Amino acid sequence: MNIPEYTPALVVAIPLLGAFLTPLVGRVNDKLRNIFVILILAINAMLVALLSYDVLVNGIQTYIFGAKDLSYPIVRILFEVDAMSVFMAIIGSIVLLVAVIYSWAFMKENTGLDKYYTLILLLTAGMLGMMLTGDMFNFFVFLEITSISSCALIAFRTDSAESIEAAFKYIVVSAIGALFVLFAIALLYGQYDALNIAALSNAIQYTFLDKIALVLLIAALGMKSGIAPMHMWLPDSYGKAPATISLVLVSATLASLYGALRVIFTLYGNVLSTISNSGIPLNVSIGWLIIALAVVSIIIGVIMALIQSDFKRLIAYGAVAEIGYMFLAIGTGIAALGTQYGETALTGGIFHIMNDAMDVGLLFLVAGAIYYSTKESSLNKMGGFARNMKYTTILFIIGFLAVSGIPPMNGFASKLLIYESTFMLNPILAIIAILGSILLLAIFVKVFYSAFMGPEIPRFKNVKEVPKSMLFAMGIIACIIIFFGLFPELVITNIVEPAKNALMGYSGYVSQIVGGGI
Amino acid sequence: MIFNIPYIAVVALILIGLYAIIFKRNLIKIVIGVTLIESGVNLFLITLGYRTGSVAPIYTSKPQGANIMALPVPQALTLTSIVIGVAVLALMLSLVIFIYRHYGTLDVKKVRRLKE
Amino acid sequence: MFTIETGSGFWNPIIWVAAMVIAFLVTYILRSFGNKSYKKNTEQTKVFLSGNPEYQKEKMHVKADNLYWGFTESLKGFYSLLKKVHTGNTGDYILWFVIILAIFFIVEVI
Amino acid sequence: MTEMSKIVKTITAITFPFVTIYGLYIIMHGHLTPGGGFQGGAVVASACAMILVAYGSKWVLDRVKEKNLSVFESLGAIGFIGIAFFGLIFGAVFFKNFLVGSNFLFGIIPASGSGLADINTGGVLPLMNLAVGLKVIAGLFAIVLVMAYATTSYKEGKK
Repeated sequence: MNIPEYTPALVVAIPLLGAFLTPLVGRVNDKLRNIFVILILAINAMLVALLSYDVLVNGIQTYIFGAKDLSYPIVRILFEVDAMSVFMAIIGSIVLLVAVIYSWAFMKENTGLDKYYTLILLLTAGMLGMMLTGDMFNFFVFLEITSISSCALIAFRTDSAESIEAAFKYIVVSAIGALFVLFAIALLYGQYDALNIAALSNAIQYTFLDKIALVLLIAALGMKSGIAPMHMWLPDSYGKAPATISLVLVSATLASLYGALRVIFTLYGNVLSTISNSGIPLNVSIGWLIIALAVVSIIIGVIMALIQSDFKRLIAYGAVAEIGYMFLAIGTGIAALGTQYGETALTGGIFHIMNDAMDVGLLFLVAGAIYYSTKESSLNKMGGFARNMKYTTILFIIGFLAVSGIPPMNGFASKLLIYESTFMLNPILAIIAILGSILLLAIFVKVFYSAFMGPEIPRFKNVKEVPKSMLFAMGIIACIIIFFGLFPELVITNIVEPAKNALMGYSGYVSQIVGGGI
Repeated sequence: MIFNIPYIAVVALILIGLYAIIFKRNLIKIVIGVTLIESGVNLFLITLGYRTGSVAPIYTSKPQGANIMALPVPQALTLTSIVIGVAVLALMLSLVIFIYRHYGTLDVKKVRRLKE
Repeated sequence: MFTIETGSGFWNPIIWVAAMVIAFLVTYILRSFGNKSYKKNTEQTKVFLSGNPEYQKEKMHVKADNLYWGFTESLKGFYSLLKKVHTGNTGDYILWFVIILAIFFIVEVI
Repeated sequence: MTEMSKIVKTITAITFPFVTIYGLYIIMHGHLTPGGGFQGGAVVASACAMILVAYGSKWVLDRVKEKNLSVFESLGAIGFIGIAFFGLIFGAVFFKNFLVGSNFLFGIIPASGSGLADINTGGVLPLMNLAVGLKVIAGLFAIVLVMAYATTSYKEGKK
């Protein structure tokens, strides 16, 4: 059996198989189940690495389900994997592997862990499926799998009223979002008789119905990726889920962002630069709309984060601001399509997707570590943890420096690209972005002071450092952050640039399927 | 005109569902609103695949006496969507049960400890 | 390998790290010129609050909500508006979605 | 849920086998007629829900454990994914319908044109329908059971 040929299918199929085997393994032994889940995700990460190598060296990979006959690829369900997809898949697989390693000690005291691990593996399958699929309806199905499993995971601590409330809000929001995505898919299907992204992109005319479909898709996927003012579910659910789930949710949210990118750049790539709407080119109007929302996100995110007293809710508002940065860069890339700085903006935005997943994820893990040691989540009651939790403190410093874009962490490398390119489009945008970064730094200095510095509080005298497995998991992310910070060029040329080129060059994606490329 | 009635129903269902979610205060009614939107989208999908005078697409080729068969793909899509809808509905209802247990109320204005 | 070209400039973390190391060395050398009369576990290390008695340890720590008081105070109007917007009501979350949908609809379609 | 009157119980006991068999029929003929694993499973699960309503959740919970249902649920899912993996092993493509044309289990290719349906067709589709049916029966029954249990335990807690 030639493994590389099957990797696109196996990346999704193996977590799915693992998910359904987990309850059976869990009946044998708890430890065996944990090892089993880590093993499954490690295999998955290796497959993703193999797939990425394949895609980056040999170009777009397609995998058609159910038949060897390739005469009608358009009507088949297929996975089409380009550099952008593998870029997202790399983020997802790293984050999930870290999350399960961290869960070993972190979730030990909880019951019902069979279901927890099953849901995590289902979430993996859904998330990676969203990133790899080449079919709109398939995208919807994976979107729903991701939403349902992450909702169940947010509500995992059923004894806490707030997490149930957060899960209810999350499921309502994501159900509505996904239904509007389906509605848009139906509009496209009704006109062009195809569900395949490449075939749709080839056929798209930008009729009246296409406009409605575009609006619905951008708004719904924007809500799923938490752009302001549709961000309100995000602090609720990030703040109240267990820390590992917050980490995974960040990348699940980024999968929706990937969906939005795929829709704008590939599905509507054909008409994006050619059609103009009452004098204004399409890319400019869409780009400026996204920039407007992104600026609102940055402002609301940092301003609201400043007054939060719950540790994880504060980080979640920080995550809203980070999502604003990504959309700011993407919006600039769309509005300045075809120019040099537009491409720089897109590079920065895509690089920032990965940095955001790592930085915000590390901060969530630190918050989880503090919760694990002290059972305390309110910042007002914390203080002096640096005396007992040295390693956690160092990891927190790395995380907050990275999130606020202080050199030499990875956050700076991507934010620098964003500042420079937005400055070329409009200096005010760059000023807002820099101000947002400064406020983010101020916010996390506040957290650092109130949680880690200060005199030793008698109540926390016997606080212990977290177990080694949790430190190891956080250490992996911290190493990635520092590595990306010190070798940004290496990462940009090897992963980010191909992803950007894959987004810009939609015709390659289309001709792979439509022009008889297979 | 008569052929547009399903589409009018689709729009009406989606709007009624959005109305229920936005303006109703009972959590159960919000859940009903979500299912109404889902029904609207499903109806839209199924309407897309129907052609006047067609028969159900269960034959290998069209039977004698029938002109055309309905398109089976939207029906498959609708079915998938219904299955997902059932999962979402079950999840939402069980969360509502839990909310009622914790808060003692189903009023959405009182179920908001998470704000700001 | 290290340098990013941003179009109008460049960024090299290695130069930055080297500069930081030099700055650290300079600070360390300056620090070694400092006063050497400091001794641990003597009267010197005691907290001195203008002769007033020291508070309890827990009360000495500034709480997170009290930090940046001036900032939040000066932006009070903005904050009250933002707090009003964040109702925590499930219906309002969807209402914002509909509003954004309407804005997109007006800009793109009409 | 508390149990209902004797009349309801008797009628439920009589109709339960018919509803179940109808559901199983829908599952088995999924590749020939409208319906399939999910629909048939939902019919069978609704029969189970009928039992639950008529006999009360306590009576059912004494006989059926939710934990065992979840085992059946994962068995169904594993069956589905397993068949897809068999496609990879025997037919070199994931989800390959490797039984079609083999004249073995469900392996006959039906004659073209309208006529009487032959159940011995469809390749892996009937097997997948069975797996999905198993999963849906167990899953939906577990959902209904847990919800019924949740409502009763709340009332007991209030007393």
